[in-house]
Amino acid sequence: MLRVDDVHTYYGDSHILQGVSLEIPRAAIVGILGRNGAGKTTLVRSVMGFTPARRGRILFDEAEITRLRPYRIARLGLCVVSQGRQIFPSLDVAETLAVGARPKPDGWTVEKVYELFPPLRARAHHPAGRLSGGEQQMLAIGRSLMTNPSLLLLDEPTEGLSPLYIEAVGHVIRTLQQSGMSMLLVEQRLRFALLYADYVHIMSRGKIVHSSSPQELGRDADVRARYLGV
Amino acid sequence: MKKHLVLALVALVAAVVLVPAAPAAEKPPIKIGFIAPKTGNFAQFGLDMLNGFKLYLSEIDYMIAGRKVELIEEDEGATPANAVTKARKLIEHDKVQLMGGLLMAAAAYAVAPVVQEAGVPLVITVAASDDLTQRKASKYLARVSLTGGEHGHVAGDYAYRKLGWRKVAVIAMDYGWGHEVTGGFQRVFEELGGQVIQKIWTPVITTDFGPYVASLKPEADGILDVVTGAASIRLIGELRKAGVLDKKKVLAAGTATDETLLTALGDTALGVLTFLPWSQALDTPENKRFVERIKQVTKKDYVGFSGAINYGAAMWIAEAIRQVGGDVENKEKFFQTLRATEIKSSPRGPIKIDKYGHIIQNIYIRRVDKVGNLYQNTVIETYPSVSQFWKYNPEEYLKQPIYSRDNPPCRHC
Amino acid sequence: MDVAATRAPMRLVTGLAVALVILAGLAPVLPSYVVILMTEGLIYAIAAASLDLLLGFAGLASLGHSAFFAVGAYTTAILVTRHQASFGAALAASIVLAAVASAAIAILVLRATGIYFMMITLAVSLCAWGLAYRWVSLTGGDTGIVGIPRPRVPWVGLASGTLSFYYTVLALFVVCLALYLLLIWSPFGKTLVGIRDSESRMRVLGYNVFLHKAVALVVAGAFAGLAGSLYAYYNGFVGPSAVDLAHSMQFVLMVIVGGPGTLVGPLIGAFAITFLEKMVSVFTERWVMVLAAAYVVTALWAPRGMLGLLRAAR
Amino acid sequence: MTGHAGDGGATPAVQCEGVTRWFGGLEAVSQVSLSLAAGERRAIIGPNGAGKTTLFRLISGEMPVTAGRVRLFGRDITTTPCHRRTQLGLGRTFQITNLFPTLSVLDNLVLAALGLGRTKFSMLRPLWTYPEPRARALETLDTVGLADKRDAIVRTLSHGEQRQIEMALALLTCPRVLLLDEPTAGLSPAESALMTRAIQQLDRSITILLIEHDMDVVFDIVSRITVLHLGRFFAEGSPAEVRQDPRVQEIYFGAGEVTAC
Amino acid sequence: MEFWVNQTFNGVSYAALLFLLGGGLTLIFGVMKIVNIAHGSFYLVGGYLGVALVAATGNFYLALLGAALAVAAGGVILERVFLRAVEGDDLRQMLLTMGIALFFQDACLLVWGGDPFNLRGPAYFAQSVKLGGFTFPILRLFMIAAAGVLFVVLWWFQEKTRAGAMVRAAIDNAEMTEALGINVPILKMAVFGLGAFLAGVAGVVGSAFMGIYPGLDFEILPYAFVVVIVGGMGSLSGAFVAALVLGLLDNFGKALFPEISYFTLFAPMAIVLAFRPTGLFGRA
Repeated sequence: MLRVDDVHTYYGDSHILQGVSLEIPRAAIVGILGRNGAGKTTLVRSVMGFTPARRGRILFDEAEITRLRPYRIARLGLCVVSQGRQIFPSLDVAETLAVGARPKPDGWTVEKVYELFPPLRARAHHPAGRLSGGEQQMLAIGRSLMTNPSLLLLDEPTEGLSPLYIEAVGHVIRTLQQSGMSMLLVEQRLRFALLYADYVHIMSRGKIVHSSSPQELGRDADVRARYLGV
Repeated sequence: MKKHLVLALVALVAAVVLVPAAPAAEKPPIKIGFIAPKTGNFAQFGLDMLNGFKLYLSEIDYMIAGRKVELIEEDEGATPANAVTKARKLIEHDKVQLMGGLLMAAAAYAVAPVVQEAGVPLVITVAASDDLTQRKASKYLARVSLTGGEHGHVAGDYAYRKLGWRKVAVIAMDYGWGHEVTGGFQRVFEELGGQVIQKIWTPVITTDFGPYVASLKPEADGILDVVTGAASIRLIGELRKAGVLDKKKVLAAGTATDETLLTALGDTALGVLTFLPWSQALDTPENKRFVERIKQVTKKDYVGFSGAINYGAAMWIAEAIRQVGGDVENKEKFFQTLRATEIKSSPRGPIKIDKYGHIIQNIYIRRVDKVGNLYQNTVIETYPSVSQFWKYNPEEYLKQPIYSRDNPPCRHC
Repeated sequence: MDVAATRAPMRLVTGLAVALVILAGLAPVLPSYVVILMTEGLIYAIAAASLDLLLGFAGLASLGHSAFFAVGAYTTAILVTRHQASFGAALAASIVLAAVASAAIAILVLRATGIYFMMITLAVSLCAWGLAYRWVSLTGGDTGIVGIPRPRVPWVGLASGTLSFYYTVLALFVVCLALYLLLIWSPFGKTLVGIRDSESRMRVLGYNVFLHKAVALVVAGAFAGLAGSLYAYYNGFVGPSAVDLAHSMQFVLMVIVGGPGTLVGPLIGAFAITFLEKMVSVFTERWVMVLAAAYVVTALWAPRGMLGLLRAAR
Repeated sequence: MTGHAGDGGATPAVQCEGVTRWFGGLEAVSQVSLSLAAGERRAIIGPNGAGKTTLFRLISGEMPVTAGRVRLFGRDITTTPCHRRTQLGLGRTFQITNLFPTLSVLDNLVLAALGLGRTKFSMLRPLWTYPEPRARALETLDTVGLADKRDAIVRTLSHGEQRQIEMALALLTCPRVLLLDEPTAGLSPAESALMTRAIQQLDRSITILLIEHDMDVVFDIVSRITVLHLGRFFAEGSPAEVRQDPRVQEIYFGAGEVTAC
Repeated sequence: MEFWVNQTFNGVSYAALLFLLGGGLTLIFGVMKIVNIAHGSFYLVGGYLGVALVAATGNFYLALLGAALAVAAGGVILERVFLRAVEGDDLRQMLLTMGIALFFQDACLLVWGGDPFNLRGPAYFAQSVKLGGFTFPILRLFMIAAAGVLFVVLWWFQEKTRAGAMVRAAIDNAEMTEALGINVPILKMAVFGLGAFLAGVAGVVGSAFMGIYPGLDFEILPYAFVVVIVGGMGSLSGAFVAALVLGLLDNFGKALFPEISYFTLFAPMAIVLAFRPTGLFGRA
């Protein structure tokens, strides 16, 4: 579904991604683990087109998207749930869900999002900026679902959430996967990633340094210690 | 980097040195520098000035007393500082024998000392500030345009004697021209027995005259309006809309209904009275001929005041050069002749110069009328040969401070 | 003393010295109008470089710089025409008063940052213009103050007023340039760059960021006052146009066109814009178009200003 | 380092009393009280969004408190501006690297070395003629092992190197109390170990308050841990106690397993 | 009584003009974060085109629409060809828009000459209505109506339509908005065009009110800035309130204390900014 092929990305002069390659099969969840500054978010930004790769190629459904503008990439069926949620404070919940909606037969609707996240329904006409952290995260995911993506990039979706909400997010991820959606799951919480990902990569200093099934990584204390400090 | 700098400098030097390549004639041309705005807010005034000035020169084929005349035009833009720089260029680089032009009073004040120091005759063809030829008069300066004070005097006399006003409200722009016209008006009007009961000073950039018009005192017999340029359109429009023009007469400083504004003013200005040393509708052979000729140049129905007075200025300068037989190099003689030169008939009438360097000329009272499809400033009264000192003794007049916001003070406000 | 650290500055000083020698040596053989414009260029260069201390170094894009320039100009005009002040006294008073004015304004404007700083300084500039226009007894209103004689500085063997004044300005320019260089190399100069890069870090390092910015405004204001004083002498008069928004914009444009944060860039920018306006207008009525094109071209193709372009070309 | 010895056991180095901070309607830090003895090394932990960094900003004075008081060695500094607190001996590093990106490494350090002196207002002498701040900067540069990078522009350095400079800048302000906001964030295990050792080896008189996710780092450095959760004080104790506390495990580690990376 | 009614009415109508001037600029500010110095030029070109179109068609409303659309089209082209190239660099944007402004200033002088024009509206613009003993000029009523209608339409568009939500989203976070598949580059172009459209409307209405002449572009620019800054950048409601407050303040200031006419607009701006550096309704 998504192929990232030897991607190099720079911020100004600094070389952040130094040759990253990975693939996401259809309806699979691929986890990316790594410390702060390893380049996880930059990878997401490169895929989404915010910070286009300077070298290498990114293919989505066999079409090259390396240097497309983000909105073109989004319209092909990618969407991102950014780190820090990036809520629009000037919009209320209903508006946030509607603003980027790209309806599809049998696709996501506002109603379905409310079913998935009941607290949002009660808050439909509250400004998004006044929601709690967990509600904002639901809204961020809901907003992305409304574009009916086939691939969702989740950048630390559990950051700053209480255990209850973390569990809810996990549940949502599972539901989405069952509906056939592919996901790139960037996480700092090892346990969370191991629980939901079908395959995991560990990044360090802009490179993928380890790739395995979550079970293998769960067994490999050495790798965990070396790259994740666990 | 240094190489680039040097190259750039060399290129600049070459450009300046090569341009005024003078033809090697036995008698070099007479160089006249002319400073007028060709860009910025006042560009059209400047272009009109040049049109008028050059029209006369072209009528005499740029030849005076057997010498070619070379006119060097410089753009003062919208800032007086530019005028100074350009004046220095004309003096030091082009070595002009006479300098003309200057629209804004500030530019004229700024340029005068520079020209004076260089001993080059300066003929101001528009800038109107009183003191240029009064308390700050300088030896090499002559002015063939107008002053605010002289116009105010005429208006004060006319308002009291002919219009029968006794109480007047003034709305005037808050700068030299406004202060001086108002001051002159107030002095003559109040000496005759009238009262100025209100003076409203409006900033030069005023987008909305509504608040001022609404606060005009209703007991005034008439309104003196000293607002010029595009702002005049707003003020007169506002006076019309607020109904003031239907109830009262408005006497306005001439350029408030300058011919170049008449289209924009349209019907709103009908009946407004103004005072100025010229009108396009002035019915003399010289003027009719001038109007016809300048229309061929500008291709417009309306001829601006600044074009007309600059045509006259060129006539007068040329006459002086003729009288010295083209010997402009003899500065003192040339300048004395210049000041002594008289013209019996120009588009605006006769021209002569008083001993302070200012023009003595007719001032006309005009009324905005519509004749056919066109508007005009119909001349309804002529004040002949008006001096900048009105009927006062010049020495005593000059002992008083210049007209300003509070001089004369508003005793009846 | 760190020898390595002095290498780049020494190169810069050498380069500037060569440029100054050229500026000084060429003047007598150049047409006088070019010398006149070079004088103006030098005055604007002092002002533009002072703005660069704020805009390029401390990251404070001020649209109100002409206010301090004008304080200097009016101070000189008033002292010279009404109190027969000497050149030195007028200069000193202009510098001091401009500095005092900046200190007062600093308190008002320094809470705002970024675009809001630009806008509040714009408001200051507009109010200053209103003051210059309205406070007639002090400023002479719209006609301003005229009749400021050129300072009499006896330069050996120089008869021409133009040339003599040019060397006077050049000498003061050299002094300013030296002070500017010392300033940007000094500890204080570095603190300004630090503030531009990260105010929050500067605070936790123990810097009173507000005070440093205020001092920068005062210093820049003092230099602008000096330039304003010279401007008064140069033109022989001062009017409200010295304070208007266009003038403030012009300083900012000089800095941007030359290259902000470089000190040398604004000097080039000042010369470039002065000559573009006053030299091109001798040849074509459409000089405004030429200036417009120059701005657009610089904005599009010289992201770091003319100095950046020159550096890239090397 | 010229850190003062502790002012005796009686006066706490840092004392927060009911410190509270509102952002609009959101209570980011609520009624937090804590007290650090001079020379104590304490960690603050808690999940993201617990208010740790906000608390740091309130202590350092980057942000005013909505309510409560902050004391430094007994002195009430609640309304003291940030830069004055630094002069009183409060140093701080940032979680997200906060350096002077367009300046060289040496200039970064020199700026830090100048912060507390009078020299910073000097305008008429080039910086390179001042031997003292330069010497201090170079000395610190040596200790963090970046001497060969001194003329590199900071923007071009690697993340690890920038974290080291982050630390060096704080140390150059001669702090008696040091607030370290995730000093090992994004470092490799080897770099992280180096950083941990460097912190361990700091003058014992420096009081340290540390935000850190890496539990190994925390255990190596501190003797006590304060846990924040949703802006509130949650628990406090020795590392072992906190690790055993099931409530802490519940909120922080997720159920059961230590997973912080 | 008459004084207060008249002056309030004048103030409100002046506020209408200020809102027309500043409304477009605040939209551009909010979405594009640029100091658009060419905004006054849009006004100027709009005014001149309006004059030309009234002369050609004889219909004021046709001219209003035509001129505003033409200016909007010009704005769109400028955004696409020039401004996009300097995105995110406010100093270069300033330099660029200054260049554009100078170009239009000179081009207008070249095309229309320097004589002032007065845009001739329908005949009833010159008349007044009498209501309860007070006289209200119809032109001023029209200005109030135009500003009121435009504000309501824009407010409705921004607050109640999906496109408006997109604009607000882009003001809040352009990157995230684009990640939702919204074509932010086109959105910016459209908003710039809308801003230019409003400036064009202001130019035509303004020219009917106060005439048009060279240099007006830079004369009105500070007024537009004042409205935007006091109201808070990007806030339409802020611009509306700011225009109203400033219009009344300026009007009563001038009527009651003509001595301080020079400061009635800009001193409030400086004071507001000194205490609320992001304007009345602005967010940092």
